[in-house]
Amino acid sequence: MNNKANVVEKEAVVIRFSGDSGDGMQLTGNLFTDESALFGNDVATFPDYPAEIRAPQGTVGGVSGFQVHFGQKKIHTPGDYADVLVAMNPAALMANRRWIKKGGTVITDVDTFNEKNFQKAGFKTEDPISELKLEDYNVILAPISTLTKEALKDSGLDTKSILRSKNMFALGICYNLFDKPFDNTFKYFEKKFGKKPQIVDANKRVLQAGFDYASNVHALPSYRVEPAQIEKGKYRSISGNQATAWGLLAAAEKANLPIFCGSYPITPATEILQYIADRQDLGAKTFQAEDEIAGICTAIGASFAGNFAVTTTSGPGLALKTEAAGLAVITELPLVIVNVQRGGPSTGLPTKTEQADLMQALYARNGESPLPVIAASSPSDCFDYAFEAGRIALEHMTPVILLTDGFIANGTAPMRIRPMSEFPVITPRIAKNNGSKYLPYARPEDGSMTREWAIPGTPGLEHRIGGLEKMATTGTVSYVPENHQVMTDQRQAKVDQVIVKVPNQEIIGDQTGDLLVIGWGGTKGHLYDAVDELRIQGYKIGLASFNYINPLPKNTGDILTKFKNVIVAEINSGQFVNYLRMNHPKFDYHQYNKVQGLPFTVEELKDAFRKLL
Amino acid sequence: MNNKANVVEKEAVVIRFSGDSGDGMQLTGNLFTDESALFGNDVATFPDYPAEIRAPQGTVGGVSGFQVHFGQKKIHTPGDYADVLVAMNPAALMANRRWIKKGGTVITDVDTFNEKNFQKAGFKTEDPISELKLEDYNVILAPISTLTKEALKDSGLDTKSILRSKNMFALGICYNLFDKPFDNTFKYFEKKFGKKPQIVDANKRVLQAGFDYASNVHALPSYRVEPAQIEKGKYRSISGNQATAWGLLAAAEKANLPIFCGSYPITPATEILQYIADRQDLGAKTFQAEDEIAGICTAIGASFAGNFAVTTTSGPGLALKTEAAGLAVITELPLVIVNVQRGGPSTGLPTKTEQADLMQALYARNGESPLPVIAASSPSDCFDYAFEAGRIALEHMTPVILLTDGFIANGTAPMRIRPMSEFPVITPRIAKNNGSKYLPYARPEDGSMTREWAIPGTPGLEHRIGGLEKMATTGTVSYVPENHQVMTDQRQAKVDQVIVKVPNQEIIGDQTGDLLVIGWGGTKGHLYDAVDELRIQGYKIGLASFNYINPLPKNTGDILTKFKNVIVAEINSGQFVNYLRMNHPKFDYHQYNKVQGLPFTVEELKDAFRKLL
Amino acid sequence: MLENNIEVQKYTAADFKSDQEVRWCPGCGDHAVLNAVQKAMAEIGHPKENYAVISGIGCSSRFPYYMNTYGFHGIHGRAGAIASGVKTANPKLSVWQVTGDGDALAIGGNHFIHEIRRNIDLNILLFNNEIYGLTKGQYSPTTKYGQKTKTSPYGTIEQPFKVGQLAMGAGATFFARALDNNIKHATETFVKAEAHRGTSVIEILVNCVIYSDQTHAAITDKEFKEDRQLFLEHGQKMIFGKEKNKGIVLNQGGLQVVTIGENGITEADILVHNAKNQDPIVHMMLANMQAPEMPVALGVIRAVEAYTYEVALEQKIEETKAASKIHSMDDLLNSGETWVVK
Amino acid sequence: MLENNIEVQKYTAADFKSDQEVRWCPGCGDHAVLNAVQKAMAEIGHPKENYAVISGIGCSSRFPYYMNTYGFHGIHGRAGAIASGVKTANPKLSVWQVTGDGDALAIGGNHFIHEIRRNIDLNILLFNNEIYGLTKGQYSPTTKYGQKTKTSPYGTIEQPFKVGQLAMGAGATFFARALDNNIKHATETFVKAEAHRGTSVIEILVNCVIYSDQTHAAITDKEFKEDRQLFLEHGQKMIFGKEKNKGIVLNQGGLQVVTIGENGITEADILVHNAKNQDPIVHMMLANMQAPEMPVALGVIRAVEAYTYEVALEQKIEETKAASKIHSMDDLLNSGETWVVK
Ligand SMILES: Cc1ncc(C[n+]2csc(CCOP(=O)(O)OP(=O)(O)O)c2C)c(N)n1
Ligand SMILES: Cc1ncc(C[n+]2csc(CCOP(=O)(O)OP(=O)(O)O)c2C)c(N)n1
Ligand code: SF4
Ligand code: SF4
Ligand SMILES: [Mg+2]
Ligand SMILES: [Mg+2]
Repeated sequence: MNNKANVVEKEAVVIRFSGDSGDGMQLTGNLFTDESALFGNDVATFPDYPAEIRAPQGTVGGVSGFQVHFGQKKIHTPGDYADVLVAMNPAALMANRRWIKKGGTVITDVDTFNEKNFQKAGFKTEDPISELKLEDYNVILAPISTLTKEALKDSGLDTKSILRSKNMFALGICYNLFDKPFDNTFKYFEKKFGKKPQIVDANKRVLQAGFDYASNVHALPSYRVEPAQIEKGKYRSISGNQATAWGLLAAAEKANLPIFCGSYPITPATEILQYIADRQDLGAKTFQAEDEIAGICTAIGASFAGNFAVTTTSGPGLALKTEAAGLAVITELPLVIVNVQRGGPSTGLPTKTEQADLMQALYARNGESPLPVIAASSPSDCFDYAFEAGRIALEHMTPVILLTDGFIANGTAPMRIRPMSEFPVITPRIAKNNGSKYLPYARPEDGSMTREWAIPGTPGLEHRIGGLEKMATTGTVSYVPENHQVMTDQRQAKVDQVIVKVPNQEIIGDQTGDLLVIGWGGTKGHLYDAVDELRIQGYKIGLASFNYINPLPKNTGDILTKFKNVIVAEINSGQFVNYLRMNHPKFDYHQYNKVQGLPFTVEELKDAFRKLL
Repeated sequence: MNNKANVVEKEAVVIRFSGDSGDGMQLTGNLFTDESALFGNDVATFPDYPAEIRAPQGTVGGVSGFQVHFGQKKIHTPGDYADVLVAMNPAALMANRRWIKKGGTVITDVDTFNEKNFQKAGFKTEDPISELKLEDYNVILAPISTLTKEALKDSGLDTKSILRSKNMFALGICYNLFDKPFDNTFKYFEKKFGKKPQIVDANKRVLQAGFDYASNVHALPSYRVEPAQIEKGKYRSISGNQATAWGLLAAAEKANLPIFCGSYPITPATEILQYIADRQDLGAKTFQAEDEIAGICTAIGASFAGNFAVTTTSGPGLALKTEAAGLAVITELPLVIVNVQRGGPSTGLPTKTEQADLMQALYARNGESPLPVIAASSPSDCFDYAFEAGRIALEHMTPVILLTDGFIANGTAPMRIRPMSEFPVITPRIAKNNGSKYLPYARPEDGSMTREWAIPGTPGLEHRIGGLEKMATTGTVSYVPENHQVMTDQRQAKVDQVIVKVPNQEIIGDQTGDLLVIGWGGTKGHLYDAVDELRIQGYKIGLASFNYINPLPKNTGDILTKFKNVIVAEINSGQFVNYLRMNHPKFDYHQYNKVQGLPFTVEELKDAFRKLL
Repeated sequence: MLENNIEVQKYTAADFKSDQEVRWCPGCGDHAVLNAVQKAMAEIGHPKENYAVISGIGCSSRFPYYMNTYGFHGIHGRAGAIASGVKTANPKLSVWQVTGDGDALAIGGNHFIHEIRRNIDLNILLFNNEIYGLTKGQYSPTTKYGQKTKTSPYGTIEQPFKVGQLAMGAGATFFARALDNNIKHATETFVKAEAHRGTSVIEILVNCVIYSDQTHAAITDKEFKEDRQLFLEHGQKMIFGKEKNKGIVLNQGGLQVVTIGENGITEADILVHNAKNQDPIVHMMLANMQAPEMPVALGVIRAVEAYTYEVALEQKIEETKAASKIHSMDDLLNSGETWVVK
Repeated sequence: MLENNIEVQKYTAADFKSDQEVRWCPGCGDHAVLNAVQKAMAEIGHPKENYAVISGIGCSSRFPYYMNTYGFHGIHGRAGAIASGVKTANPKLSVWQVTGDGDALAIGGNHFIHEIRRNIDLNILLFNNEIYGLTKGQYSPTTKYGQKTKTSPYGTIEQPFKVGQLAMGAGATFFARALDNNIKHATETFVKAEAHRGTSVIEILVNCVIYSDQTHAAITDKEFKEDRQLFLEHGQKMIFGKEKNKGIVLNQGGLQVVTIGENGITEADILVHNAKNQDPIVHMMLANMQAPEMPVALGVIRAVEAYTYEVALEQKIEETKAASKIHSMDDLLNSGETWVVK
């Protein structure tokens, strides 16, 4: 507990930790996040790495950041602007200048203020504060390096090792600032460096020194953010990529099938493959293929062979998979294709986020080649939509594209742990040898259009499938013109049938009114906050954030009629809005689009929406 | 000249030659076509091969057909139904039963009527005429084999060789039927078999025998189709694929650049590569790549290196090229991508036609990745649109997708030969070393947005480009958010600028009225005939057949206002209509769609249109 | 896992014929190979439902339709990747990849070298007719230098791959060669390929009567075939020729043809074939022998033991399972850092 | 066409440095290679505007940005195809392909074997750090068996490619090996690669300090590097070792290390390197030598003459032009069957 007099209560706070790639900012941020979550706050975080593996020290390109948003209310985004910026060097100041909340607090290591560092960071003067016009901000020039050295002067560690722990000094300051306990952080030191008590001790001492320093600096404000009213239960922190991987593993478990993941690494999707590869203990097979084509083709082979098959990638990789995706469509094999969207076109901005692969997901196949497309909208619901993608693929015998994006894939948020018994059982329609001839493309009478899956190795169900057009029911190759129409229509009807289990699109906020905001996928958090804040201001506004794209929920046309205006906001030049124009042409749509490799900010959204209110 | 009494004048006639793959039907059809063209008829033809290289003899799968439509009016399609069907065996009868015009003439070789052949062809009885309900047709059971043998009994040839010329007997019958000279056919024999006078003589004799036979069969009608009123000039017959290849060669010549074609064979696009490969005499370089990806990537390399680069493919191949197409978009290099559409999805119906790659052409790239898309609409205008694709690519520094389809690619029609001086000069914007620093992504002041092309080997213009987002003007790699927006918008604006030289969309027929028929690409001929015939019946109907898809012609919105109803007819499930809904959302569109691997028939179109009249 | 030994079940080749009409050209070499495969599968005797035949696109790739087994006619070039997925996912299957010289070595070249490198237990039947048959006669990566084809009207300017050398360059543990006009030998070779654990590459020289007729005539022509075909058997001397008096010796300059009884050469001098030598160098020399200077090596050229990918993977999984505390999704979700909100 | 001989123009390495900040990790082996290439280009002395540097995607593939030449940073795996297009379209350029073990051998494997087969005159600089650097540490097709990486948390189960064997399997006319920590030798090797007409594959063993640090230590470690590095020179004996007393001999069992002065071995017994031998067998043996049992071969292992693709193509075009009556589109349009409508 700090010993400040005036503790200010806050609903929610954004801290951004930033420093050189080597400064340990990701760890610092994670530790702070864990303490906040344990304390009972709701949290959301976002890491912001440099594009280079190790960009030159001290430069803006080399700055690594970690933003955490925590509150006593429900937190939907990692926050637009930081209440507190921790900047370990001038470059970190420079890199984050635009992301500090007006009048916010900046804590920086004044010991790094020297000519060389100013120059590397691109400052023209030796006065970064006025150069960045931070005079009206609460800037704390803390001698972090000096005090870290001071704290460890008797530790017996060399200077390099000592300085490596200066991030803990900064963390100590922050714990003080927000009046947080730090038992968990101490436990982490013990667990992590258990074998090196010297290091455990050093970290503890530096952290405590930072905490104490802050107690004595009266310029430092003191805040308190009470625990949030969030659903009771056991929680864990999860990133979107991890949640996607685990959601897929969960689907395999509930379908009682082995999982096979054929993938090729690509930013920002690689971690999904890695998280699945970690799970050999659950019997997961990962096949790191020679390229994306082999990734999807091995998965198609595995699907034919009876596994729950998935392939994971990002935009350029999806481009390479489209021919084979068509093969999965025509053979009607279950397959989940995960596409973590990043900035395009081409290699584009590989480490940045974007929503510009929607058209690619929907239409990038030759011929009439429909497949279901769904999108996740937060780090934790990646679990649910990955599971759902698996369910749809397996129950409808179809490839499914699941879209996430760099923003939710890399961001983390708490996820409530639900027992697997709460999830629905997935029931693939596996063919049995019941004596009568197996007809691979027979459609059942229940109207679902789903063909039966005959697993190689099953006696009596030997059959051949392939990429040529096939005769309805029997599946033999057919060039008969009318049959091609029949099969084209059946493939479409099968995808349309997915709608049966798709929930109605929910409207958040006002159910009728002046403006319906439409979004899809990873923008949900920002859209939510913008709509929520405008409603508090008295506007009649609702939000429909879509997760089901193809097919669209049944009530889509309905909800469009309920508002005077409709605006579709996307991180692209207008793909979903065009898709709506195709499917619901009777309506007028406004658009708000941004293609900057960044998520929306709540402020810009509010500005845009207000124009229509 | 035949010696029949009642010669009936006809505006236009459709003949379909059909027989076993080995029966020489393609040659027969071509010879007939050449005679018709020389005589002054307008013509259009379409070959119809079996999917297999050599399907089993005598079976329906092994039937090879060649349809020719010739007339004294302008001919727009190879015709829906045949006035005359030549069927060399029962399988040919069976295969073409649906394509005979009600009450038409069927000439068949009665010598092939035996149990074995009936069975192979799938007849259930030994009476094919009643089984196929051809009683009301004018069926000529000609003893073609017997009479061929008879004609050559003294020729010294063996039976196998003799029977090989029975197609000439059938051809002779047809010449008689249409009162055609056959000097050219005789010349062909002399040229082709010059070194084997025995064969020349045999062919002539059989042809004459067929002709004479027909003179004596009074059941055979006799028609005359006068020369057509077509534009004066020198003509040649050309297929769509040949015209595409030659149009590209022409663009290279008019741009004064070497052509480089990097492709991988794929039905039905392979011939384009072959026609370009034939032209080493014009300096054309073809690179038969290891796959489609290498096809486009070698072309991109060639484009970077300063050649006029093209790559040619069909749907599944286009799928493989989409990642690299995005590279061409972001590097802003000129490149023509030809996609000859075939039946999909996946391998689908490789030898059949379809228009279902439109969405793929428009959107199958990751990120916001716009490029111009144009489509050819007849075998001969493939030349013009291939040329135009080259012009746009080179003058606007962009990849361009040219869409054709299996129907126009394989079909042939006469093309008027225009001297190359009548074609516009193509002016690529090639950078010169004028002393100032070369800025690869600088945009000129003329508003065209086209960057300059610096050819490697030019001193002083050394520069680097690539697939990462680039700083406006300088082209260096940039992660700056606002710059990404700027470049995204510039790439779009550049494609939009193509519109400056795009002609207004023409309406054929009534300029205002009750129904506007919209089509695009290879359906133009059928749509034309349907609209024309309905107009003759007094309906107020117009046709807009689009060749420019992205960007759409400037007046597109305009013309939509001029009719009470609009219907979009496509050989897919509705792709262009959706594209129109996106771009011109204020209108209501009806649709007519067919996905059978076949072109439209004029009849079905008329039926569909009449419902809205 | 499949056992190495031949099973007892009794099949005849006819049991492996599907009800689909075979649609290759009359005279196409593929017919004979189909025959040989059906015979081999009957002889091997795995339960029919355990065979999976996976192909790409090409004339040869129509193969699965004619087999009364599980079959998958994939997309062009991807037979290797699809087959790799099938075997890895379901190791109990006996997986046969059917592919052409274009399918495997042009568009599918990458999957080909990688499946070999991984040593997945597949039988790759590579139908080498030195042409793209299905697309009607363009040159392929094995077409002979200078050949005129539809896309090389003035003759090709590309050196063909040597299939064996490429496969062994990629690390092949098994390489064999067979001919379409020797069904008996082809059948035997396929049986041996199946017995090998790992990727078995079998180059089958097939004749395309339409677009590359007689391309293998230098080897198969009746007149001199006995002098140009060397049938290798592990542990046997490399003797061939009409009079069975020719042999291969290995000296500093490489492999050489000698005549027994001439220049003091006796049978004892002739090289004994060791297909099991881990070092691929001699196998490459054998695979590279070209007619007419040398006989062409047929049969199993290389068959060495090594870990197969799918077995290694299953073993890792067993080990990891045994060592881990996580056995279900519930375990996983509750592992590591968690906290409770009350 | 580029002439084989070194031109007179005077450049220094600095002339080849671009104005872009080099963004590899401090200590990354790529820095040294950049240096060596800049030196080599200066030494070769072609006019600067005639160099084109083409890469794929990967840490190493950022290379073109740092070169003050024409440069193209392509897409992942396609460097070979793009470079093939550049050279075929514009043969006067000196084309350098820069690629990683992932870029060239995983996703780009097919282009790699085909450019080699075609023998297009390119210099392929293959940066082999046995890892995917840019995507932060997954195993690559050259990662050692059993290695733990981000995607093989329990160790890989894949055999790595042997780069030289694969390249020669595909028909390479030139193969060399260089080290990131020997700039002088690397520079010399690059100059020799440029002098070779045809596809020159140079495997450069580079260190990724972040994700596969020390992966080449068995070769480069100061302590024993002299005993494990064999610098080959055409026409020179294969002698190496701290004391320059070790050598390579070739006998029935293949290559073997011997010590001069022991067991009666004299210098005369040591193998003389013949890089120009058309037969690749000995070159493969050399390329496959692995430490610690054998020294690792460095320098030019193979350099044989053969037709290059782009030259053959230009020749065919000249021949065809000379033989044809068609010299323009007008000629073409009016050729063959035509008719006149009046
Ligand atoms: C993506 C794609 N590219 C190209 C093709 C066209 N194609 C089909 S088979 C084939 C080559 C066949 O040659 P090969 O594999 O040698 O088989 P063969 O017909 O000779 O047995 C080609 C180019 C295709 N179907 N798909
Ligand atoms: C189509 C596509 N797939 C995957 C990636 C992701 N990716 C970029 S570089 C790379 C591997 C890099 O390894 P390597 O070629 O060895 O280069 P290094 O970074 O080690 O120098 C991968 C998988 C990509 N950019 N594009
Ligand atoms: S074209 Fe050639 S390969 Fe194809 S079926 Fe006919 S003979 Fe066989
Ligand atoms: S990650 Fe490795 S390969 Fe990439 S720049 Fe750093 S050291 Fe070099
Ligand atoms: Mg072939
Ligand atoms: Mg690497």
